[in-house]
Amino acid sequence: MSITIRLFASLREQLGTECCQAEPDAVSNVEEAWRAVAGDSPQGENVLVAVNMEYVKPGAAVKDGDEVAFFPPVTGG
Amino acid sequence: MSITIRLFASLREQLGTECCQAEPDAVSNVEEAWRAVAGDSPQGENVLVAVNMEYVKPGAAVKDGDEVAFFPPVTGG
Amino acid sequence: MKIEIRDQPFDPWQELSSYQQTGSTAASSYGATALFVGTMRDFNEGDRVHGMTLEHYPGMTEKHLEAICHNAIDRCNLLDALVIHRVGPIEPGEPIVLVAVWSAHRAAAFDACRLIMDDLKSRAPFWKKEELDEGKVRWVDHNT
Amino acid sequence: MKIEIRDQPFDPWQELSSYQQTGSTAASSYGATALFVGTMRDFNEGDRVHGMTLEHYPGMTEKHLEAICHNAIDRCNLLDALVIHRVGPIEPGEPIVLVAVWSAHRAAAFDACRLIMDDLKSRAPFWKKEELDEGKVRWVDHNT
Repeated sequence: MSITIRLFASLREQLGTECCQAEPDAVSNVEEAWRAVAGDSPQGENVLVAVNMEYVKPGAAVKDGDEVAFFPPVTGG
Repeated sequence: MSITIRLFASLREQLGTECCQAEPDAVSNVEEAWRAVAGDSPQGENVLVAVNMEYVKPGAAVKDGDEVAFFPPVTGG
Repeated sequence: MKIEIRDQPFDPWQELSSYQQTGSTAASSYGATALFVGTMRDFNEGDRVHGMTLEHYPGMTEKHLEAICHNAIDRCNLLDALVIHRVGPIEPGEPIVLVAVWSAHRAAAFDACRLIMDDLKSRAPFWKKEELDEGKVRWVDHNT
Repeated sequence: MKIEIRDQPFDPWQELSSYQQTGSTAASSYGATALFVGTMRDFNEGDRVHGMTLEHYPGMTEKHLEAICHNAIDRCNLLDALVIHRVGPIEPGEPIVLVAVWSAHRAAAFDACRLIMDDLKSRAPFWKKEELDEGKVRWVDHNT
């Protein structure tokens, strides 16, 4: 298995990718997931993070098979 | 001319009338209008009063040509 | 703005559809529509209610509904408002009142719709008489 | 309860009419219906907006809208709730979102409708990209 990392909206455009896979060996929390997809780019204060479609706090753990998503503040409705 | 006195809903049923005319000589305020239509029956605390379709306070003046209405608390909507 | 007293059943969705098609509000400018529909229930204060008759004070009703809507339009910066209220005999399940408001912003629309309903319930001269079991009738004595 | 993500324009009044005809709520028991329709405006932050694209996070959107509705149903003692939200390209004047709730009481219906809209605006993963004059595009960066 592996970890799926997804990006949405402006973040997807800025980083030029919408989905990538990471090895569970290299990614054990959301910060490591961010670096796996964004390298040294700072995450930015307003970025929201979900693991398996639930919002999580900074530092949340990530395990093999998880889907991690990063996105800007939501603007629906 | 004369003063028109109207009653609505439960008040209309209790007093057995919906409309009557009163002489302006006998009615110069809403209390006198009440007595003209209800005699000695007490007005009751919750009764609302309108003169020319605007709510008025107890003691409000009534003049020739006015329409005075008495009714229970409203229950629309 | 439209205020209407109806003595026949109405379909709120059909009314809204028709009203918006009149172009009373520019479709792309309003942003937010909030609305409330009050429907006759078949239960009140623990009793089965089979039907109801709504009495009103013709003239004063329209005058106060207009004042209530103008107040909401001014206070909440509304673009438009629509109120339809039934009178006469009503069956359970039938709509009694429809209040719809149009605004540029969501908060204003919610506030205005609630304000109109609260004012209507406390000030507009309507009275409900309920038909209960065994032919008994009862005037509703206060609004909740 | 119904939650739906739509990639085509919808008519809120038609949707409400159809939904109520399914008999999802007993017509004579609910008493109060409150609803909100959010429509695309042709102006935002001082700029003319010619169109918009709504992106979402499939799966998470539905999951969160369901959680938001269940929360409102529990907290406000609702009988039923309906949410329809557009995604994809949208033209000015088209409805973006419809939230409708059914309750025995007016206050609960108003509270729940507002609660669902507030939660949806702050938590449901949707993002708007606006098309401005001269082909410029702009992500909306916060909700009001």
